[in-house]
Amino acid sequence: MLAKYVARRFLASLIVVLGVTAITLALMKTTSGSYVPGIDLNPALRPEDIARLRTQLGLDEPPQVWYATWLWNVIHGDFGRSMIDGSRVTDHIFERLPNTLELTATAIVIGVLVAVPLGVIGALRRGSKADHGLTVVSVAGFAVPQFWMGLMLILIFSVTLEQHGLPWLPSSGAFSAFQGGDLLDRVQHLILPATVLSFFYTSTWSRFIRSSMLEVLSQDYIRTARAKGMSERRVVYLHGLRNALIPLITLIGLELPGLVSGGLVVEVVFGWPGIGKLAFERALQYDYTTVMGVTFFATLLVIAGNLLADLLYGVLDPRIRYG
Amino acid sequence: MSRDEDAGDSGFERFEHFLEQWSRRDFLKRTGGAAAYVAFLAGGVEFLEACAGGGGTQSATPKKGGHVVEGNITDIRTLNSMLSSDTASNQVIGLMFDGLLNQKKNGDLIGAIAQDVPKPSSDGLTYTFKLRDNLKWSDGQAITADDVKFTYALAYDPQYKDFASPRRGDLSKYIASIDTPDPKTVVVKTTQVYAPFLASHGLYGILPKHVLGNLDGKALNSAEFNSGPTVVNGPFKFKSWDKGQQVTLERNDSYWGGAPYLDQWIVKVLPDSVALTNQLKTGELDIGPVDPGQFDNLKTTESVTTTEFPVPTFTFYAYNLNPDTKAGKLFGDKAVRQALLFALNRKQIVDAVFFGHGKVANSVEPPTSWAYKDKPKILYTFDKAKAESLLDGAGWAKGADGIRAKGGLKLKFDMITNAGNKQRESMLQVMQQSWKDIGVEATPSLIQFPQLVSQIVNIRTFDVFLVGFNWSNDPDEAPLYHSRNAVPGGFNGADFKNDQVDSILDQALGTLDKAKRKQLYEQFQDIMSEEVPSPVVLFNTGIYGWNKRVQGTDFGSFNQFGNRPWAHTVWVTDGK
Amino acid sequence: MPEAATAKHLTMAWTANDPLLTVSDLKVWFPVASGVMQRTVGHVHAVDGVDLEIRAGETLGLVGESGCGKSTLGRAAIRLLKPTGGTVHFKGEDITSIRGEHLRALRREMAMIFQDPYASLDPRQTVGDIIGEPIDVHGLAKGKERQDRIRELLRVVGMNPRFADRYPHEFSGGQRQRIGIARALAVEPTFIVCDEPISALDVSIQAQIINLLENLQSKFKLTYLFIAHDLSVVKHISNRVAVMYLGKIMEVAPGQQLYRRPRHPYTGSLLSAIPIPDPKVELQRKRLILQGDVASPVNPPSGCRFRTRCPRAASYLKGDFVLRSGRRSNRYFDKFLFETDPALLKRIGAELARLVPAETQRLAAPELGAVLLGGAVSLETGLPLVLVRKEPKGYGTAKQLEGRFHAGERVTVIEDVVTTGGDSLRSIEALRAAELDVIHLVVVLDRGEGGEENIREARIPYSPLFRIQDLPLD
Amino acid sequence: MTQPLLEVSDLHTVFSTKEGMVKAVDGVSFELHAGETLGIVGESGCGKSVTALSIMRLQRPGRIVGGKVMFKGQDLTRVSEYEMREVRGKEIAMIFQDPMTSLNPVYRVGWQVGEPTRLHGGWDAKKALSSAVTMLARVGIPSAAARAKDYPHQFSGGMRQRAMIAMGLTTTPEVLIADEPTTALDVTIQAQILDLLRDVNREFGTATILITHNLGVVAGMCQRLIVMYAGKIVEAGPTTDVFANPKHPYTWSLLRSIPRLDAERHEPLKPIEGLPPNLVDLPAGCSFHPRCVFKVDRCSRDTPALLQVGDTQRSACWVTQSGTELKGA
Repeated sequence: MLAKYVARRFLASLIVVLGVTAITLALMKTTSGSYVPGIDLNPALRPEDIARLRTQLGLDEPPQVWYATWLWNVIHGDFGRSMIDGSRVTDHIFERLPNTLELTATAIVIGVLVAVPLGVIGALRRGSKADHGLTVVSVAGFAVPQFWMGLMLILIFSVTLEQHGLPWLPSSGAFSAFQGGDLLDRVQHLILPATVLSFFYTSTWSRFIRSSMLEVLSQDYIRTARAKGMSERRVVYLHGLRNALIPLITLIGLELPGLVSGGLVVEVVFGWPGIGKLAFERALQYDYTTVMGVTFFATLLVIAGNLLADLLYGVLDPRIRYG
Repeated sequence: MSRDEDAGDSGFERFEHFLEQWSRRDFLKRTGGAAAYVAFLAGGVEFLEACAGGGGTQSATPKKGGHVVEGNITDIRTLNSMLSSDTASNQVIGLMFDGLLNQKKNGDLIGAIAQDVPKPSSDGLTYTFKLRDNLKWSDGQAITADDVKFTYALAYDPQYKDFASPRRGDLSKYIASIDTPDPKTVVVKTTQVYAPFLASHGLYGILPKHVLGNLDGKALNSAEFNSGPTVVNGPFKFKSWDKGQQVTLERNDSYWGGAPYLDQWIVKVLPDSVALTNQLKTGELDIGPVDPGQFDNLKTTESVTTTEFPVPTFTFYAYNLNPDTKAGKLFGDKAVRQALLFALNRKQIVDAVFFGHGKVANSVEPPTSWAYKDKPKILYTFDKAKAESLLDGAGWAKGADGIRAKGGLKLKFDMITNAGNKQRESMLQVMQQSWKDIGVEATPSLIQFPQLVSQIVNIRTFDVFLVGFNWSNDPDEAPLYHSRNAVPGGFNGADFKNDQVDSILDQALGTLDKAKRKQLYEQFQDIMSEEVPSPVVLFNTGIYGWNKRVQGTDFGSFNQFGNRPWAHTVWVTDGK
Repeated sequence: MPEAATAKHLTMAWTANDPLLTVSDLKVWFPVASGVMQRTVGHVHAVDGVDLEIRAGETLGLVGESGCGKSTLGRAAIRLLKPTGGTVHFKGEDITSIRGEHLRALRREMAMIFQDPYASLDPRQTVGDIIGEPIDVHGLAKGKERQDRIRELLRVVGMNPRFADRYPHEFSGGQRQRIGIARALAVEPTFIVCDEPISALDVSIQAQIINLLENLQSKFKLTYLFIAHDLSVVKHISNRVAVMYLGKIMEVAPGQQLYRRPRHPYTGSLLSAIPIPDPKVELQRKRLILQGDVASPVNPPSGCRFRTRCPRAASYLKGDFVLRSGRRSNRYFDKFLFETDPALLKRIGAELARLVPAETQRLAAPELGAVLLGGAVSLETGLPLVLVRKEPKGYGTAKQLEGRFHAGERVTVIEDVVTTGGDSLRSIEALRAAELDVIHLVVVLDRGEGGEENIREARIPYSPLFRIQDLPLD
Repeated sequence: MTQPLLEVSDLHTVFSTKEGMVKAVDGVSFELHAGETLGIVGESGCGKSVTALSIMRLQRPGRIVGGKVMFKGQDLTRVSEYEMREVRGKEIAMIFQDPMTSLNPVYRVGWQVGEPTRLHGGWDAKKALSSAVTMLARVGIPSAAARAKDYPHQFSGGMRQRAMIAMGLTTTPEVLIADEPTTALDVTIQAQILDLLRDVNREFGTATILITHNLGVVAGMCQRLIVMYAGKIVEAGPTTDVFANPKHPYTWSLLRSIPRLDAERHEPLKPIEGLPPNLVDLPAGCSFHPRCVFKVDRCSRDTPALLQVGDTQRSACWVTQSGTELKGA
């Protein structure tokens, strides 16, 4: 039953993947003009060079032909090569993926660990100072742009601290350039970007948990639980929280595409060598193949994320069954 | 002069472009930038001069060991010298691969694996390179003339036509044959006399035939070697490449110039110039290019030394001279072109937009060029009255709306540049204001970089565009100004066609007589100062900063990114 | 009430003596979609073959538990829903699939009052707008005339005409229901479907609305289909009551008769379940408590829909075995099986004929006896058996075997449900004593009670299955 | 009379709303004796549910502002929250109107039914579950051991209400408060549940407070009856007496306004005119007087107390207290 469900979802997803990649290509095509990726204002380049490159890259074909070719190759497992550097798109993706996973997973874990207690406190002490404080933090999380917060953290924790001779945190990259890469070093590099990213998650999710918790606490079964004579703590955490968490799963599932895009700003600001940064840079360089590859991959992740959320939903909420 | 340098500007642009999408610089400009500007006006010039002297080696005794971390703000694309066309890649490749020749910071060519810069044969068609003795690849194999021939064959031999070298166009045009009479001699025959040949094509890193020789063109495109060269001939060997983050290199003990002092040279990719500057301050970086906007940020840091030097880069705007366009009808009038340049306060642009890091341009040749003429026929110092009288004299009279017109044609046009480049955006604003003052209505508009490129090389419906251009050491400027490059795909987007200029440029390329060339190019600069089809606003400068523990660097106009004949003599005082 | 021209068009062949509304074999199925592609995997058989007549001027009550399809039936009857199958005739005209202007004209003849007076009124409209909307839609009045109509309607439902400018939230539930009724009356309909009009109201208010509806009916000669789950209310207001269960009508009867003599076990159970607000009565009532829950309308039980909960079906075979006679009184059965469905009788007869050996000369049926004997001759004529109802007189003795048998006749014994087989053995014994040759036994077996073993002991060939699949026995 | 099991005296519970203070329970007093079933009848908003919740001290966000709830010698309105928890679910159990939402959707039924014994008896999970299964079987859940592993959504409405009852009974409480236990159920299921409650009362001897708006349900279930209107008790007495001879006009009118299934003839109903009162803005005097067909002048001035009227009943009505019989016009 489940396998069938997954399979059906997968088929439906294919349509989504096709749509998204086609739109991506169309967007790039309409904004790129006659620009040839990798071509810069370079006096050594002559018109015939550009023409040759266009042909080599297949850019003189109509977009639909290019797309069909690309799709055909993808179906055969070939995502093609970057138009900028000629290396395999899949290599690019899989080289960057661990970094992105490291950052996003950390941020999500921190986000959940912080957001859940905050949201519960906000719901239980609705209208209190703590609740108002939480609201302010949440609004800040929405309002403060990630890049700004990132820069501020860099300014404070890298530059200023260092200037005062205090212990400071590295501001870019996933590990130290020289003799870096051990666990402690990586963790040090992870702190700032993960903080920014998880702050964003926390502010969204804590708010969400709060309202979800409030709704759950007004449910009849909570009254039933109280009528059984259990402590408020037990009521909240045993009977309330699990129900309140169910919708959060969807939200987190929807963040999975953040593996590619959600952390983009953070990746760019902190020079984190992840997929988001790759996609962003390559999009600006009109590296069609890489962008299409990443898009394809990202779309798959979105779908996988949704599916995973649905399945998790089923684990947490016995009312959901797949058929 | 090296042609593999010439994509440098665009790398820089890229960084500007993508970075500024996030308008973080906007923010910085508003906060730090404004303060820095004020500080600069209050006496930055003196400071600038005080800083500019650095760059020489110290007299202390070099020590072996240690490492440097060099920063860059553009990602590295490839490590194959014959595939690379961008600064960031060339910078790393240059540390691993030597070419036949190398370049001093003033642009003079010197021998690298070739003993010397060869004298061309009397007919100007043959160059005979003698390789040094005891040249060895890092795996112990001898470097021979076959390696050189193999490397160049990749870009001119039809056998390798599938190999996506950006140099194929030029090399296949100019190279007639390469012979290797003995393992230490390379004889290159060119198809025609081509003056920039050595400067443009003599510096490519030589690739090991014994590693790559059995691959065909297609396979070479995707060889593992391109992202992890196993064998090198330069001062540093490849160790690892963490994509998107850094390339780690280590000492090549068998380097012909002597083993480098440093154990490791790491090139790290940073998000932007702000991060780069910050890391220079924190010591996470040892070396890195400094953005003019960040210069003041760095000057308070005691541990960092900077040097500033002219670079073969300029920023120019171009008029659309195509007589079939409306703009062409305006700009076809030389008086208009000249008047507009007179009306532009370029000193103000250099100071306000580039924080003083740049030089008002008098010529179309960059000052780094040996053919540079500082005072060509017409000097366009800011002179509003002159501009107005020129226009008045040409019959462009101010209308009721304050805009000049002639024969029903209003002196009114659009200006484009790439969105996201704050410096250029500001420049357009200054231009708009300056020209408004003389009764010309110029409207700035911003488009995406690829569209700007398309406008310049293909579409050409613009009125005026503003962009930067990066040159090699050779004074040839045919790409921008020769009429044959006015065809679609060429860079002569202004559609400048001048028979005299064409003839001078052709002659200058066709002779190896440097004195004659210099004289021709001076003539060229005079004509251009009169014609001003696409006036150069300013010559940019480069700034490099490094931690004081780093010794033995010698950054300059042509040793900025790629060519660093001194790389193996860099050392660190603390040995770390 | 004045008749519009369009309404006259609808009344051509119909005379006031005919049923106002006739529903025949009406089916309304809703697709059950599943999965991402929302493929239809089944249907909710909300209404599954209903025959009903509503006479002009009467109130037909429709009761049933939640989910039985009564609201759907109500909506389909006035074409707010398109039926999946069957026909609806209104004033003699087939309105099952009319559309467009025709349907719009019909809308003037019919109206609906909804259950939830909170949800069915647009909170942003004034009361006047709400009532005025159908007037506008049908272009019945304009300007001052329209205002007068609205005020008149409010007065008719017992509200202050000045309330026309107020908003629904300013009113209590009962008042809102009055507004809803006024809106329904605005088109001057002849037929109104009242869908649970009082169940959302406070107890003390319900009577107000019931009385209002009754008054309006006599005043405007309205015909009601009154849908509710509360049988007391339905019985009070209705002339006749239809009892619905799982998409089918179980029984239709005048309210009083339904209460006194329910003909269907479900009706009986329903009546028994409804508490009577009188402790004296209540404490002495015999309760007939149904077990279990209503089956799923997606996959309704074969045979009688009610069989899964029927106290009388409890001892019978599950699944396909549907034919049964009463060990106890089975009037409901008689009525519904033998009087209302001759087609079914034919099928049963045909099935019997197939199972009975050709050499049988007569049929004997100790249990079905009363039912079967009259038609038992059919084998000789080769015609299907025609079953004639006769009251059974007792249990399990040969005394029941009426009719004239001759010694030596070859007889097949038919018995409806065999539990232990004891009755059958006794019957056979008696028949043999009468020197009849019992050559075959046709039995419907009850599972697991050992009946089959006992029958085997009689050493007579038997057909153990009386298999009539999926008989629509309700 | 024996000592009552539960004695509510002069209970006041208020809610703050935007429109003002609502006296949801306004001076309610009654007794519950061991083993009896007491009905509390009234329309929505009359305060019957809040009364029940106040006994359990689950009336939040309302506040108990006066009165006592004496249970086993202690005043439940004053005991600590900790002590109250020991009463809830252990000595007084409560079941609610909507069985669809009263069970936690994410836990198995058996787990939830066994929870009170884990909480109060300190039983381990296994023991609690086996007691839950026993109790589920006891309340008529077929194959209880298997069904205990089901989640609430796999139960029908009737089964959920059975499970709720089972949950209340696991700790063998002395009082069971059933707040509209059948309102959300179909009549045939209602009959099942009422039957079950009768059984429970008989077998466990659990005193039951049955809150409902359905007079028929009370008639068949309760020995004694309380009628509430606008936060107050307007009439109380043995069920048979109240039905036979109501001593408050509200009760009297209510009984005449509802159709009876066993009515022999079609007689027009006699509705109570007017609307139920707004609790924020109650009429002066007797809250029922604007709708009352028997009202006298005094009714709109003074609020009547709940006093003995006749042998067995108490009523809060100036008319009946003055000896007037209620007779229909």
